[in-house]
Amino acid sequence: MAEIVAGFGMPHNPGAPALAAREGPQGETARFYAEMAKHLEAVAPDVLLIFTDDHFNTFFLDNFPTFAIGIAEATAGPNDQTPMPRYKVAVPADLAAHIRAAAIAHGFDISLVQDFEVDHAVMVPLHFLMPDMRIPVLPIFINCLAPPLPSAARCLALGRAIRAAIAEWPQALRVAVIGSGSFSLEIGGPKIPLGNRAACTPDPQWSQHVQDLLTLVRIDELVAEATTDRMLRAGNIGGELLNWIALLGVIGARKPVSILPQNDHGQAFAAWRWN
Amino acid sequence: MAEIVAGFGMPHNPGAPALAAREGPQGETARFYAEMAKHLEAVAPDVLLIFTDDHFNTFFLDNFPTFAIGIAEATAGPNDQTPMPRYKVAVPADLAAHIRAAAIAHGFDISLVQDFEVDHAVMVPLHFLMPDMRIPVLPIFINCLAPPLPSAARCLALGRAIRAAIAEWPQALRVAVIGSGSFSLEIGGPKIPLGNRAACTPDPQWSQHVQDLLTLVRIDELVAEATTDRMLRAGNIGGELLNWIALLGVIGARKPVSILPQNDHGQAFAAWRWN
Amino acid sequence: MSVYTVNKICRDALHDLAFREAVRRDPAGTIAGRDLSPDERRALLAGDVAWLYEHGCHPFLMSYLTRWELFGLKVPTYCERIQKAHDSRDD
Amino acid sequence: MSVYTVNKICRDALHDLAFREAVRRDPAGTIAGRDLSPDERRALLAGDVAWLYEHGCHPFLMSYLTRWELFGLKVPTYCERIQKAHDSRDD
Ligand SMILES: [Fe+3]
Ligand SMILES: [Fe+3]
Repeated sequence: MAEIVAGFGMPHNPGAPALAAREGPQGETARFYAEMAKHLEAVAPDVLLIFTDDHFNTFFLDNFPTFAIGIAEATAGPNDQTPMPRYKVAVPADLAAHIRAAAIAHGFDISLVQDFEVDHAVMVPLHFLMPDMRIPVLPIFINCLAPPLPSAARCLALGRAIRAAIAEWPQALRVAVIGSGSFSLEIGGPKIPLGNRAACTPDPQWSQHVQDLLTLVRIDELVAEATTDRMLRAGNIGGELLNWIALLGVIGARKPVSILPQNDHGQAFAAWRWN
Repeated sequence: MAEIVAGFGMPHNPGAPALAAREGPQGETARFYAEMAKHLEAVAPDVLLIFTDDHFNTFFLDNFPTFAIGIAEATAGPNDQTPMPRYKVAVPADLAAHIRAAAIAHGFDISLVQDFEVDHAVMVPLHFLMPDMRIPVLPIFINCLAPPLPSAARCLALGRAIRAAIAEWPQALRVAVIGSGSFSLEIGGPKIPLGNRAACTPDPQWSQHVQDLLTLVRIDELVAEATTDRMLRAGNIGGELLNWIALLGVIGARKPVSILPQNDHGQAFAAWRWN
Repeated sequence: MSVYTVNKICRDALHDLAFREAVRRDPAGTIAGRDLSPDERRALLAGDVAWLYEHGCHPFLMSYLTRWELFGLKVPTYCERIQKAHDSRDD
Repeated sequence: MSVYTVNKICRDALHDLAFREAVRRDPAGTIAGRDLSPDERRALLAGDVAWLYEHGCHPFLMSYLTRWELFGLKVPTYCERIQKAHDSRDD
């Protein structure tokens, strides 16, 4: 029987690989991702499940899923010209198909994705967590970018349905879960200031508040507060909190063992482990 | 305030336009579609909403939605080389976007489809109902063909959510709803007999039974009986009943004013009107 | 990926006329570049629709092949072979 | 369709290098064949990102244009113009 062994939340800035290379191992980006990698190594998972949002690279608006699950033998990326190495990674197709079928039986309307690459939202975290790509990765796509977004409650429920599906999986399997994304980030929208950068962090307080609720394990409050309106006031990319909320649905209400804020960037790194 | 004024169920065999042309207006295909067209004309709708399944033409398995709504100014088709005229038809983009947003708010995970053509499942019915394509058409795609399918209860609930969304639409608008598809049809699967045709009707009794439940307005029974297993035992295309069930969710529990069986072909034509 | 690829080849036969013609003229050569397992390649080139069905190919898509008699699949042959497939709906 | 088309042009600028180069050399000519309304065509060619934003273009996609300074959009110009867009989040 498969079991959930850890949860991780982290950002996926496309500039992070180059920044970490410039700054070296003592830079904050490298250190924070390394802290996550250390926890990941300690729990020795057999599979990584990652909640991710596609930035119009894998999908486009001709057919943009609200929820989608990747069911293939492998995937590769990044497919969006992010300056970083290109990777190929195995996908646990059977487990992915099982999870999708179980979630559909519970009333989740999930697109089937049998041939796909992934963008920086998957590959930036993996680049830091396991550049050898030794662990198969199961991507679950959530629309965090093109409103109307799924509600936070719906994403939490999706996570819970996936937890139940994993518990039903007959083989012994250690599953770690990642939520990928930022809490406060505006790219190209009217909140950006004059200057030389088309992005900004409109609401560092919201970023800290999200982490406070995570630390205090006040998940229901977080889900209630994380309306689309609230998230998008923190920036047009603020919906990526939904990837973290789906993660919470899978791992349940637990206190993080580590939480590393970068509120100037509207983001954080967090790890959940138990026993 | 928009209102639902009629419902229609009908098959969409790609051979029907050519068959009707050969048989003339007294042939059964032409007569049955004409009966539906007569009811449609009588209710004078401003918009047609059609529940349809894509036969791997608009979408493919690289990104196959469970539910999708077409939001564009127009669509065209058929896009699958069905021997029939090619049509272009307007899509009520604003209403479609409203319905999708309302359904997402109610926990339906519907793909966004902003650039699309449609296959014979939309264009064969329209060819007979309104070859002048005078009424805008709003397509809602349901995965009826690639198991795991959404449950019948889920499709009924989708229809009900759409009914509520239509009721909230501020403008006066008469909406007619179509469910497109067969009840018993096997194409290319192991149930087909030896011979010169790669299709058959494995279960004409199921086709009649579905119509009996429709006539007796025993919708809950129909939904309970229409498991994926049961539908697919009636043929690998048997899941198209889901398009009819979603239609029932929109129009509510009503008795059809007309029901025309073609059980040898595992299908029927039906019309619902009131006041 | 690979049952996916067989499904894709069936679909491409409908939508891509040049591909369809190429398959008709040179089946093995035309699909040489497609990502198929050896078993899948053998089954497709042999028109072994029972094997393909049992391994997850969609019968709706496979039935396209009979329209242009690709991979040796005339309708009567197709019917004869598909009947021998294990049908999980009967389990 | 058409706001869709502006979004698509932004995306194509990222994914299709030949298209990107063509837009850089000849903006109007390169998008001449795209299905845009006159207003949309004017706004895109003028780099009027406030108008495009207000009409539904996705800012994430529009911001790509500054990477290669397409349609005259250097970053400072982009920032200056987008700030003037009506932001429905403030309503
Ligand atoms: Fe992102
Ligand atoms: Fe059909």
